[in-house]
Amino acid sequence: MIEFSQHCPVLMTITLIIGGALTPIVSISRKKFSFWWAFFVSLLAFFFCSCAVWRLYTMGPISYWLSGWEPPYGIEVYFDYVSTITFLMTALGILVIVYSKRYILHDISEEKLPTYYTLVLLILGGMVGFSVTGDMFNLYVFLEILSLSGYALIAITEEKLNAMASFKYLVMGSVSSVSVLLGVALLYNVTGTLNMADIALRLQQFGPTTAVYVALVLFIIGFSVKAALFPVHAWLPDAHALAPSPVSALLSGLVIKIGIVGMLRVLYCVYKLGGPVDFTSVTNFMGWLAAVTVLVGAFFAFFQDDIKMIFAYSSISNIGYILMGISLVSFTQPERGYLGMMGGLVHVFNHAIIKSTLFLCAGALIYKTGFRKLSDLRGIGKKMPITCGVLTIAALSIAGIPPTAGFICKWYIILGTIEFGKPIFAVALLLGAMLVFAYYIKIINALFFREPNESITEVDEAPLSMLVPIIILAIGCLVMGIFAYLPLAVIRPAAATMLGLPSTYLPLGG
Amino acid sequence: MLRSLDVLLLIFLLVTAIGVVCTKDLLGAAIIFSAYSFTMAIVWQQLGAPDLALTEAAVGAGVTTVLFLIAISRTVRREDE
Amino acid sequence: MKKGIIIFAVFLFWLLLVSAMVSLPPMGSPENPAYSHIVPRYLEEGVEEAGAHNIITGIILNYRGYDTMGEVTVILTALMGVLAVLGRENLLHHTSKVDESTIERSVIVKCVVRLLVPFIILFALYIILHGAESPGGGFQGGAILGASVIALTLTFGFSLTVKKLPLKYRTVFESAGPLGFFISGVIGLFCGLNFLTYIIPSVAPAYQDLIRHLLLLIIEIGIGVGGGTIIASVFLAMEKVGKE
Amino acid sequence: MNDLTELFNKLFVNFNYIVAATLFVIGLYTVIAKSNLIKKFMGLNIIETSVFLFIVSSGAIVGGKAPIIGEGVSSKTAFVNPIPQALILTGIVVAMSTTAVALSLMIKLYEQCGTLNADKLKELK
Repeated sequence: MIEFSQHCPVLMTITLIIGGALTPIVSISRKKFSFWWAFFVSLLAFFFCSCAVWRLYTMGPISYWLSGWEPPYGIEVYFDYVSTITFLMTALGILVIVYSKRYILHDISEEKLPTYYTLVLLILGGMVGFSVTGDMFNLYVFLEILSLSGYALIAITEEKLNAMASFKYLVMGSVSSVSVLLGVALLYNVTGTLNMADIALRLQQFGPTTAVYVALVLFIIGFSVKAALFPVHAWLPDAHALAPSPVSALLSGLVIKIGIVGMLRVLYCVYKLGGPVDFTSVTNFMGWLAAVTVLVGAFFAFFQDDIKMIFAYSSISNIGYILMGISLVSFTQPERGYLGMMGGLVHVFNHAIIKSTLFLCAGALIYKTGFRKLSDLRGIGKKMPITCGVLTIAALSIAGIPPTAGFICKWYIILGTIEFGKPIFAVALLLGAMLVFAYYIKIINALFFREPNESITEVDEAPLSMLVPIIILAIGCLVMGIFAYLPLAVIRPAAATMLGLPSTYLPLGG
Repeated sequence: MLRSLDVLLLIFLLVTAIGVVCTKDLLGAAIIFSAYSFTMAIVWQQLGAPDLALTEAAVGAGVTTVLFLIAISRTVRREDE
Repeated sequence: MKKGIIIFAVFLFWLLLVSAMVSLPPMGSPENPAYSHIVPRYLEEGVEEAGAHNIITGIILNYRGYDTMGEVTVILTALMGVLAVLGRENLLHHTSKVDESTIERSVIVKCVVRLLVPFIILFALYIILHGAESPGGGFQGGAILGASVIALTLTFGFSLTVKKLPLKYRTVFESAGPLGFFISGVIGLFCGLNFLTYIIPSVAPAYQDLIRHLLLLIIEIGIGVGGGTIIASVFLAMEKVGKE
Repeated sequence: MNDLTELFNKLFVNFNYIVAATLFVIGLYTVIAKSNLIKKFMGLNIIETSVFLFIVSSGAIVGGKAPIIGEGVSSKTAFVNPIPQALILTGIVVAMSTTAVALSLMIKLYEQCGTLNADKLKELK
């Protein structure tokens, strides 16, 4: 078992990638078979991922040498505490694939089914590979796999505006990928290696030059675009709102988190707190941008009528929260950043669960009624009680009402800002939280308490294959909130190791 | 390190790149882009990378240009349309 | 006005980049950290360790084989992207501008292409199979294979190519790149080694080198065939137009 | 005065890098300023190749030969750095893949909207 679990980080990546490559072949004669194949592959990947996580929490991080070459010479796959996000990715992948079984035929023809499932498996494979790699160039390659499949998944429907949204995303995404590549190239030129741990070591040796700072700026620009931070967020609303709902759930739940994972890797694994480069001026600047992002996202969401558009803008706002959490670090006193980092990392998990619930519920409403405007969907709560009930739970979670998942992480992030001595950020975050609360109340009000739309008459509950995933996700929202110590216990070592503290670190009185 | 041929090629690269930017006719721009890729292939050959020169000549100048040409023939030819 | 602002912003970015470039170690010097850290081992022992005289082939297939697996996945993703956006060609519903054009293609072009294409394909195969010894390798050969399909389509018409390359076979060949890696990589995994290990210690030493060559060849052919088919399929999908 | 000479010296030694940076911003300008989508994408291709040029140049060695070790090579021959070349092989393929997806998106956009001008497309929305 120990022998086997060591291979798991790379096994889950290749399972998804090879499974994706095989999808068109296994479904040559029967297009619908591709669903069962994708379901099987994602289950297998989830199994491998569970083994890897089990090993991580019993025996510590896994370092896996591809082809058996020792790290600076070959590629290293490094499964550490931040990589636990792959557990979420593979789990959400299964749910999204199950949900797609009925839903996706609403948006695309049967002819394109194998293409769709291939792309879903490849985007999952790209994300998983990205999160577990320990090599800078490998990071770029997986970034490209997941971005390309993301562009394609947005444009897979025949709707008129999708190609435009996808193209906007493609241009901004490609520029950001290239800037990441240039950053990798500059670091390679200075240090002569591509392995993250080795770069960190050799940066210490050579000391900071201008090129190292410029590389950091390029990385931050690149990953900010992927995460949709404020000045470069323009691609997100259209792309996430127009994509088919399961794809929106993947993009909003997981793909924007890739930017966060990338930043964590670069800032805290390569440059490192206490290392040769003092990057706190950059992170402080990111903190201000994050505060603006929270407000901008929440503000624009308030004026939307399209239900998926509201969720898309709310994603921008929540990315602001996460970035605020992970950018509150002090170079010399790493303990001071602990609370914020903790909150940010927990919010990565919680937001992924909540936002995919919201998008999948919105998808169920659109599937049954054909409407996507809040004003058309009024009073639907009586006709589709389960879907709307789940949507309410998720909406309350994201607004941060105490017993649900969203509360604990926002609480930690706000505590973190105060602990860090930046009360102005706390004010911005609270203001954002209030706006969020207001517009989710607006949604709940419209769904349940306004009088029903006459044109929606014969509507019943969504099919089982769509209900099961959203109910599982809703249970996830509640469990993550009520038993909040569970995610906290899981994330604690990740937050501590990112800050360079021992993985068993506990703050005083915590 | 620098030889006069290298400098000449690099300057030619800049010229072709500006040419791509300034040409209003997309078909012409695609052809200049192809020339840009070929020049890049020669520069890489000069830097001791024949593998890359081969790839860039086949992919950058060949396949990519063909894809651009198809896209132009299926859509518009003038930049302002 | 708008243009001026853009030029100014881009100029600032240029200054940022140039300040980084100037601070880098001088180009071309053997004392650079990039040249003195990992490279000596590759150059000195790469031929024996990786099993290819062309060190670059050794790196892309052996030392950094996982990257190359990502690369072939990227082109597969691109093909899937093109198919997701435009859909497969289907002779019942689609034709192309080449087939519809009334201009007769000249005899000279037809003759030259007919004569040249076999040699182009031969050259592509040479580049694929000889990648371990000379410049070239799987993907370069694949691109040339794809280009020969493009040349055939442009001279002899769209429908002929689609008929000659049936969809059923193309679907299988398109995935050849990742599959080649999978087949070669999994053998090591079953022997208890890491993924993509080509030297199998449980085999008699005399055959180890042979097996490694065989595995690398499977990968090269996979990349070449997969790449060529993908380029051809992308071309056909983009070239098609709907029938009236 | 001395500083200036030194700066020029450095600029000239790393001339390839400077050209790469210049190509990068030329491409960036095209992506931002041009309204035609195909032109934008040519700009993006220029950006990508400029980064490749930078990486390949950082692997060059004075008088270096291609790293193919065969007969007739003495131990004194200097080879160029093979790692950047291996990386760029992957990079070129990635660039082509992005181009293929982008161009197919443009074909679809043109079929649906009848224009490829970014400003006009914004108005259509």
